[in-house]
Amino acid sequence: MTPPDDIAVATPASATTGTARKRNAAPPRKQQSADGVRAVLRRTLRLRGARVGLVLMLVVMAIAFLGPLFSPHDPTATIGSPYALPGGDTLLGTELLGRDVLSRFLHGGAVILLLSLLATVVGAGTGMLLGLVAGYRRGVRGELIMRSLDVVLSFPPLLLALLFMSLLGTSPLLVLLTVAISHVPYVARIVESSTLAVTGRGFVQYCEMIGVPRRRILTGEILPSIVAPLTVQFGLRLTYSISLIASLAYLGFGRQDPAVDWGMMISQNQSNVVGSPWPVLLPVLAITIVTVGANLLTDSFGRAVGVDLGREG
Amino acid sequence: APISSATGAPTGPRKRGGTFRFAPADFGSTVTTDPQSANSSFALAAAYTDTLVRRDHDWVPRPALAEEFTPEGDDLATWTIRLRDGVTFHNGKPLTADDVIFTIRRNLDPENPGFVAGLLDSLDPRQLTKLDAQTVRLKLKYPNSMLQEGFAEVPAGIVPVGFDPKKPIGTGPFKQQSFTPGQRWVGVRNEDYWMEGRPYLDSLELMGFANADVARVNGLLSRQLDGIDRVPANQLAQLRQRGEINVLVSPTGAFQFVSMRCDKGSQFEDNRVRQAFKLMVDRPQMVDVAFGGLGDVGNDVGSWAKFDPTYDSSLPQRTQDIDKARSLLKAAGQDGMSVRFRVGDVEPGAKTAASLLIQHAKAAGVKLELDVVADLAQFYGSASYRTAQLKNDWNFTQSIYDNASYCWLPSGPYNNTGFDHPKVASLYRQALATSGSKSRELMQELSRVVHDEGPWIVWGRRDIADAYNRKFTGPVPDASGLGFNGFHWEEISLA
Amino acid sequence: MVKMILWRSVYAVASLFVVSVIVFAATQALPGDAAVAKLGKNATPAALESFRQLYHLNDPLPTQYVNWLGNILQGRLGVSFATGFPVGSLIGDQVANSLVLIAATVVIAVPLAVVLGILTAIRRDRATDHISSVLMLVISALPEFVLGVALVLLFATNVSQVLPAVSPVDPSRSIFQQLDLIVLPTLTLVLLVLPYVVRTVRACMIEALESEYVTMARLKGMSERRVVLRHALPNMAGPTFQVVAQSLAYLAGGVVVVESVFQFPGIGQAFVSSVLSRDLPVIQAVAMLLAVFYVLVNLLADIGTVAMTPTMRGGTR
Amino acid sequence: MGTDTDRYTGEYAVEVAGLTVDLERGAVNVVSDISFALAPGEILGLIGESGSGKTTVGSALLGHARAGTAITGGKIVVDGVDLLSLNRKELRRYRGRVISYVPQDPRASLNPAMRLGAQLQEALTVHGVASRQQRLARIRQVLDEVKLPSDDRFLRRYPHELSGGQQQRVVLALSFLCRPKVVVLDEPTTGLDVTTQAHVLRTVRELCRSHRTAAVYVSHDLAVVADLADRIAVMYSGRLVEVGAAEEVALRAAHPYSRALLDVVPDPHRRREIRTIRGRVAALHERPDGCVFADRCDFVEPECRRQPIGVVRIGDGHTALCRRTEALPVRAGQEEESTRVGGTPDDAVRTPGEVYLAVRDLRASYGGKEVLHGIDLTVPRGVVTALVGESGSGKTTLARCLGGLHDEATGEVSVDGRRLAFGAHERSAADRREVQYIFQNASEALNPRKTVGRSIEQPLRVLGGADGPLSQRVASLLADVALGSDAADKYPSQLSGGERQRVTIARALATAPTILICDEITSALDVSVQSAILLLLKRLCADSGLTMFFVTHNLAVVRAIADRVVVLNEGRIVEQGPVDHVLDRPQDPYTRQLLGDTPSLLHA
Ligand SMILES: Nc1ncnc2c1ncn2[C@@H]1O[C@H](COP(=O)(O)OP(=O)(O)OP(=O)(O)O)[C@@H](O)[C@H]1O
Ligand SMILES: Nc1ncnc2c1ncn2[C@@H]1O[C@H](COP(=O)(O)OP(=O)(O)OP(=O)(O)O)[C@@H](O)[C@H]1O
Ligand SMILES: [Mg+2]
Ligand SMILES: [Mg+2]
Repeated sequence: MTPPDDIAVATPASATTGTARKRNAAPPRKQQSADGVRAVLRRTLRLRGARVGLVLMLVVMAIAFLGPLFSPHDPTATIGSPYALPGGDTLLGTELLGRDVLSRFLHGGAVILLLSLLATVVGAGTGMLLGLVAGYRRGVRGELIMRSLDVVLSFPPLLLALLFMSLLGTSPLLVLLTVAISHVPYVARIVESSTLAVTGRGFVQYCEMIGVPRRRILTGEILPSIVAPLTVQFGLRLTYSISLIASLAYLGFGRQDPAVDWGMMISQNQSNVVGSPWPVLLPVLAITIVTVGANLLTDSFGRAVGVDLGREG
Repeated sequence: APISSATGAPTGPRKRGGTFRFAPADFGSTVTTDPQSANSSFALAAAYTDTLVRRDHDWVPRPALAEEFTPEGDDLATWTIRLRDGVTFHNGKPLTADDVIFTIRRNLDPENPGFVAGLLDSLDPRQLTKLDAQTVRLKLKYPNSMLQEGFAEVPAGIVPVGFDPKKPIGTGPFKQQSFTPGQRWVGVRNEDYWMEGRPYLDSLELMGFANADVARVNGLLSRQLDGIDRVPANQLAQLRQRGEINVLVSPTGAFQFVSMRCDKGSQFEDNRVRQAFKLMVDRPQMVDVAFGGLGDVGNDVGSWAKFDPTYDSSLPQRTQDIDKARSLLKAAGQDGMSVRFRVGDVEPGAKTAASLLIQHAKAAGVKLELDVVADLAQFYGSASYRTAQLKNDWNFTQSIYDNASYCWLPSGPYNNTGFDHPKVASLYRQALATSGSKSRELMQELSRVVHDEGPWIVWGRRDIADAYNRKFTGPVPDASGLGFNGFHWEEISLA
Repeated sequence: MVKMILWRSVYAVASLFVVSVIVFAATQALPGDAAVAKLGKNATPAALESFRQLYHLNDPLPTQYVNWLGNILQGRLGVSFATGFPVGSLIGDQVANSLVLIAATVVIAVPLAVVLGILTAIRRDRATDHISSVLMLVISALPEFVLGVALVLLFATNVSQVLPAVSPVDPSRSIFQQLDLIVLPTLTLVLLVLPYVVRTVRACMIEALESEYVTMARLKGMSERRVVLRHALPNMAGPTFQVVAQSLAYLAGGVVVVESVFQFPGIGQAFVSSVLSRDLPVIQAVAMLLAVFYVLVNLLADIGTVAMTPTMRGGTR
Repeated sequence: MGTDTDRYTGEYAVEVAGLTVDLERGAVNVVSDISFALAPGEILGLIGESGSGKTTVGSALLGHARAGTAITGGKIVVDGVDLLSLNRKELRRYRGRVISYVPQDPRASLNPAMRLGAQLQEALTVHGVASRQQRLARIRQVLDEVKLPSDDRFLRRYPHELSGGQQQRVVLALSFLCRPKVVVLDEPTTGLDVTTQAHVLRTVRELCRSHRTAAVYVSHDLAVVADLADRIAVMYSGRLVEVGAAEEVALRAAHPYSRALLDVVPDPHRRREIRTIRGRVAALHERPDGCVFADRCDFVEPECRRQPIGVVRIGDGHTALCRRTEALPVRAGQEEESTRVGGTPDDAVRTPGEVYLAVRDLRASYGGKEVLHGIDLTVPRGVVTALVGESGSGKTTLARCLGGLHDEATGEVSVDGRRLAFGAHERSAADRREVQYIFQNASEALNPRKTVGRSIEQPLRVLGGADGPLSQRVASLLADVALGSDAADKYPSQLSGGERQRVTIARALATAPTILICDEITSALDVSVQSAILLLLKRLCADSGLTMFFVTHNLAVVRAIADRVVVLNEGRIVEQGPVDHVLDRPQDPYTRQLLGDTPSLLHA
C-alpha cells in the first residue's frame, strides 16, 4: 500500500520563487546544509530521532539476519501441539502447525526485509532514472514518461499488486517486481520536480555552457543535488515496501510453506490471535519497529538536509 | 449401522417468529441461486428447495417430496416415484410429476450438466414417464439399486417447470425475498410449507462472507450473526468462552484427502508410488494439528464404517511407515522425487494439513513444492485442477457408491485423477445390479481395491463444529457434513 | 483559469483512454479461462464454446475492445460471467458503499488532521508535538490490517462489544440506515490517512508561520489567533487539497484490506473477488471506475488548489 | 548614548536607550547598547554592512526579536510608553498603530492568499476602526498618498498581481494606515530598480513630512540614505558607531568606518578611484573586545583593542564610538577627487580599437514573444563595456545570448571575426573557452555539494587548458581573485556572498578566456563588497587585456568600472558610447531619467 504523502506537491505555495531577492542576507537555513555527505550524516546522527531510529532498525535487522544463529529449534518442524502456550521447550509457544514460534520468528525476517530492500532499490532506482530523464530533458520525451507514469499511478498499488499476482502467481521475484513497480511513479514525480528545480540553477547552466556532456551533468551535478529528497523517498519507500508485502501476505499472496517468513506467520496465525498472540504479535512488532525506525531516520535525515518532509514526501 | 438418533433436539412446543442471520461457509462471491449449478450454495439451495428424498441427521435417507421411491420388479432398472400430496411451489402451483421430470432433465442437460449428473448417470432422460399427476416412472440405462442417493443431494432439489434461476422458486421452507450476489440472500417463511407447523422462523438471512472465517466468527461474537457453520477448530475456544454462544460439534463423515494423478505418464501412475505416499503420512498428527483433534484418521477410502454399511470395517488402518515408503519409492525408481502440490484453502485445516504433509514427505525423501491457489473458484475453476499431479480436496459424508460414481469411475464428473480400474468398474456395476447384503459385499470389495490402489490419500475425517446464539434453538448434531443441522432450516426456531 | 480547467479535463479524458486500453489488455492476459471459471469444473467443451460465442470471446481483440469501450461509454458495463447479473447492478451498491465509506473518512479525517496539524505546528517541538508525532509515526508504521484487527478486538469482540465487528451491509436498506456498520472501517481508514495529512498540514503550517507575511502580521499587531486563522490557514489550502486528493486515491487502495477485514461489501471486495474468479466484465468495470475516480479526484484537487491559491489563478499558466 | 537626546527639547517620537539583543543560547550580543532619539517627522538613516544588525535593531523597535534571539535590555519609549515593559497583549495594541514596520521584501511579506483590500482593512480592524466606511475612506486616502489606485478593482487584487514597486507601496500604505508615530523601514528599496526606488523614496519623504511621522530607514547604501535622512546612524558589528545629522556625517564623518563607507560608494556623476575596506565583518562570535572596527581600521592603536570604546561627542547631536576621531585627516573636498585607476583606458576608448565582439540584428524571444528587437552592438577588444537598462529591458537575455545560454534567437554574434552559435553545445571547445559567463547569483552558480576547488577545476577538466597539476592552477586562480588557497577545500555555504562571487570569477578565468560576460554580478552584494569585486575585475582587465561585457542596472557602477556603456530600453539600444561621454551628456531621455533617479552622495 503506498500512502499518499509523497505527492510531488506541485504546490502553488512554491510559486514565490520568481522574486529576485537581490540581497543575500543571512543564508537561508536550507542552504546551510549544502555540503559534504559526511557532514550531513554527522548532523543527522546528532539528532536524537536519528539515533533512536538507527538503533530500532539495527535491532530488527540483527534479529532478522543473525537470528537464525540463535534459533533453538528447526523452524519448519512440528515439535508440539498447535498453539501450545509458552513454557517448557518453547520460549514463546508454538503456532498453528505446532512449530516453535521463536525459531520461526528468528528465521522469518531476512527474506521479507531483503525483499523490501530490493524492491525499494529497484523501484526507487527506476523511478529516479525516469524522473531524472523526464526532468532534465523535458520536451516530448519527458512528458511521455511522466504521463505514462500517471497512468500507473491511477491504480492503487495494492490493487495493481493483486492483479499481477493473480496474473502470474506469487513468486518472490514477482512480489519484488510488483512492489517495485508501485514505487516508480511516486519516486519519479519527486525526482522530476527536484530535477526541474535544479536544472534551472546556475551551476547546471554553467556546465551546459562549458559543454559538459549531458550524461555527466545528470550524474555529476543533478544527481548529487537531489540526493536529499531521494534519500528521504528511499526511506519512506522502504517502509511502504514492508507494509505492502505484509498486506499481500495478509491477503494470502505471500510466500508459502516450507518457507519461514514474518508475513506468513501473520497470515497463518491471525485467525487465532486472541488465543495465541505471539506468532502474530512478534512479526507485527518487528515490522512496526523497523518501520518506525526507518521513518525516524529519514525524518532526521530530512531535517539535517533541510528537506521539508511533509511537502516533498 | 447408522448412529443413534440425534440428541438434544428440543421437545415440546416451539416459538414462532424471529429472523435467523447466518453466514454459511459456502456462500462465496460467485454464488448463484440455481441449486444445480457448480456455484450453488447448499445452505441457500436447501432453504428454498426440497429434494425427493432427504437424509435425516443420522444420514439415513427418508422420504421427502417423494412419498414413495421404489423399484418396479427385481431388475432395479425401473423405478416409480409417487409424490407427496398437497405440496405447492412458492407461487402456489402444485408440485407435479412434470416438475420432477423437468428437474431431472435439467440436471442431465449435456450442455449444462448439473452438480449431481454423475449420480444420476443411470437415468435416461428420454425414458421418464408421467404416470399421473403425482407419479413418475424412471427407466434406467442400467440397474441401480442406489438410485435414491442421487435424489438425496441438495443440488437435486426439485424446481418447477420453466424454472428461472433469476427468480428462484421451490417448495422449500423459505421463499426468496431478495438476493444480492456475493452478499446476501433473504428468505421469508413459506406459510404453505408441507411440513405441519414449520418452519418456525419468520425469515432467514444468509450472508456472504467469502473466504473469511475470522470475519464470520467476529460477526457471531459481535452479535451481528446468529449462527455460523464449519468453524475452524482453533476458533472454538474463543467461542466457547462466551456464554451466549452454543458450539455444536457433529461427528460427520466429511473428509479431507489428497488426490494423486495416476493415469498414463503421471507421476503416480505406478501404484507403488501411490502406496508410498499413503504410507508416509502421519495421520494422527494431521488430525491433531489440522482438525484440533476433532476427527479421526482416515483409511484412504473416503467412506466410514460409522455412516456407511458398504465400507469394509475389516480393512486394517494404514499407519505411517517411512521405511516402507522409501523402499517402495526406490523400487519404483522414484526415490527423491519432487512433486508440485496444488493446494486450495478448501476447508478449515486443509492448508495446515498440506504444510504438515511437506514435512512428512521430506522425511521420506520426497520434495513437495506448494502451489497455493488463493481462491476457491479459481482452485476448482481453472484447468490445472484436472491436470495437477497432487492436490488437496475434501468431501461431505459419502458412501462408496457416491465416491465411485463421482470420482473413481472414468465417467465420473469429478474424476480428476485419471483413475481407471477395470475391477472397480465391474464391481460397481455388479453392486448396483443387486441389492441388500449382496450389493453391500460387492461394494466392500470395491473399497478394498481402492484402499490398495486408489488415487486418494484420505487422511482424516472431521467433526464439524457449528456455533449459534442461544437465542435460537433446534440444531442438532448432523452426520451429513454439510454443516449446521444439515441445513434443515425448518427445524430452527427462537429459544 | 477556465482554460486551465479545460486543458486539464482534456488531459484527464486522454489518460482515461490510455487506461482503458491498458485495462482491457491486462484483463485479457489474466490466466484461466473465463468460460471455465464461469461454467465450473465439469463443463463440457460444447458448453464452453457456446458460452464463448455468447460473450463474443472468440472475436478478434480489437473488435472486442471497440465493442467494450462503446458499451462502457454508453454506461453498459456488461454482464458478470460469474453470477450472470448485469455488472452495473452488481457493483452499483458496492461502489456507493465504498464512496460513503471514503466520504465518511474524509469528512472525519481532514478536519481532524487540519486541527491536529495546526496544533502541533503551533506547539512545535513541545510535548504536544512530540507526543502527536510519535503517535502518528507508530500508526503509520502499523500495516492497515493490524489496525483493523486491533480495532475489532478492542471495540467489537474481545475487549468490548460496543460496535459491529463485521459490516455485512444490508443491500435492501440504505447504507445511511446502517451507519453503525461503517464506524470501525471508517475509523481504520481515518487512522490510515491521518498521519500523512497531519504531517503535510503541520509542515505547511510551519512554513506559513515562518513566512515573512506572518511576521508582518504580528508586527501589525494581530493576535496570534488571527495570525493563524486568517493569515497562515488560507495559504495551506492548496497543499492540503493535494494531500487529501492523494489520500483519497490511497484510500481507494486501502479499502481493499479494510473491506476484507470487515467483510464490507465495497469496491475493493468486488475487485478482489472478481480478480480471483476471473470475472472479466467486473474487473474491467472496477478498474475503470478506480481510474475515473483517481483522475477525477486529481482534477478536482488541481482545480481546487488553483481556486484557493491566488498566485496560481489569473490568465497565465 | 544619553548625549543624543540633548539636541532637542520637545517630546521625542521615539527614544531608544541601551537597546540590547542577545542570542538565546550562548549569551552573545547581536546588537548592544543602541541609543538614539527621533523628533516627530525626523528620518534616521540606519546604515551598515550586511550582518551589522540593522534588521535586528529595526524589528526590536517593535518589541520583536526573531526566533533564537531575545531583547535583553534597554528602553524603547514611544508615545510616552516603554514598549519593552508591556506584556504581549498590550504590545499588540502599539504595533502597527503607534509604530509600524516596512520589511525589505514586500512580496514575501504580503499574504499571497489575501486580497489587498482585506489586508488593508484588517490592519485597521485590529486597531479598533470598526466602521467599514471609515476604514475604506482611510484606505483610499492612504493609497492616494502612496500614489496607488484606490478603486475597488485595485482593492480586489492579490499581491502577485502587482509589480514590485507597487507591492512596496502597498506595504508603505499599510504602515502609514494607522498614522503611526514611528515607522521602521528595513531596506524597502533594495529589491527595486533605480526608477522605482526613487519613487518610493520620494513617497516616504512626503509621508513623513506631511504626517510628522518619525522614521528609521535601514539601508546598506549611504547614497540612498544621504538624500532622504535628517540624521544618519552608522552601525557596525552590532554597535552604533556614529550618529549625527545627515550632512554632518556625509561631510565630516568622524568614525573611520563611516569614512570608509563613504569612500566605497560609487557615484554615477563622477569617476572616482575604487576603494575598499580591507578585511571583512567579524562573525557574531568573533567580535573583538575593544573597538569593534579595530581589525579593519587604518588608524588603529593597541589601546583601541583594550577595552570597549566609549561614546565621543563630536558636535551637536553628533557622536562617534572612536577614540581617535582627532587623528582622522580632515576630509578633503570631494570635487578634486576624480582620481582614476592606473593608465586610464579612456583614451583607448575615444579612439576605439579593433572590434572584438560584434552583434548584428540580434532578436531573441521566449516562447515566440520577442524581447530583443534587433540589437546591433560592438565591443572593442580589451575594454569594459557596460550594459544598463531598467528591469525587464532585456539585459540578461542579451547576455545569455552571448554566453550561449539562450538559443531562441536570430541574428549574428561574432567574436574576433568568428561567428558564434547561440547554443553553447554547438560551439567549439575553443569558443567555449574564450567566452565565459558569470552568473548574477553566485550561490546558485556554484554546486553546493562541490568544494570550491572542484568547481574551479571543472572547466579545466572539460575544456583542458591547464598545464601542470590542477591543484596548483586552482591555487593560483584563487590567488588571482584574492582568496587564500585554503578556500579550495571549502563548500560554497562556508563562504560569504562576496567570496562566493570571487570563486565564480576564478572559475571563469580558469580557461583563460578572452571575454567575460558578467550579469549583475555585484547587485546582490553590499557596497563595500561590491567595490572590492569591482576593483578586482578592473585589475584583471588591466593586467590581462581581458574584454568584459558588464551587465548592470546601476549607473554608479558603470561609472566606476566601465569604459563604454550601452543603454538598453525595452529590448532596443537607445544610446551607446564612452562612459563619461554618455553619462555626462546623456542624449536619450531614458538615459537622462536613469541618471536622475540614481542616488548620489553629491546631492546630499
Ligand atoms: N537567530 C539568530 N541566530 C544566530 N545569529 C543570528 C540570529 N539572528 C541574527 N543573527 C546574526 O546577527 C547578525 C545581525 O543580523 P541582521 O539581520 O540584523 O543584520 P543586517 O544588518 O540586517 O544584515 P543584512 O544587511 O544582511 O540584512 C548577523 O550576523 C546574523 O547572522
Ligand atoms: N524565461 C522567460 N520566459 C519568458 N519571458 C521571459 C523569461 N525571462 C525573461 N523574460 C522576459 O524577457 C524580458 C527581458 O527579460 P530580462 O531578464 O532579459 O531583463 P533584465 O533586463 O535582465 O531585467 P532584470 O534587471 O530584472 O534582470 C522581460 O520582459 C521578461 O519578462
Ligand atoms: Mg537586514
Ligand atoms: Mg537580469
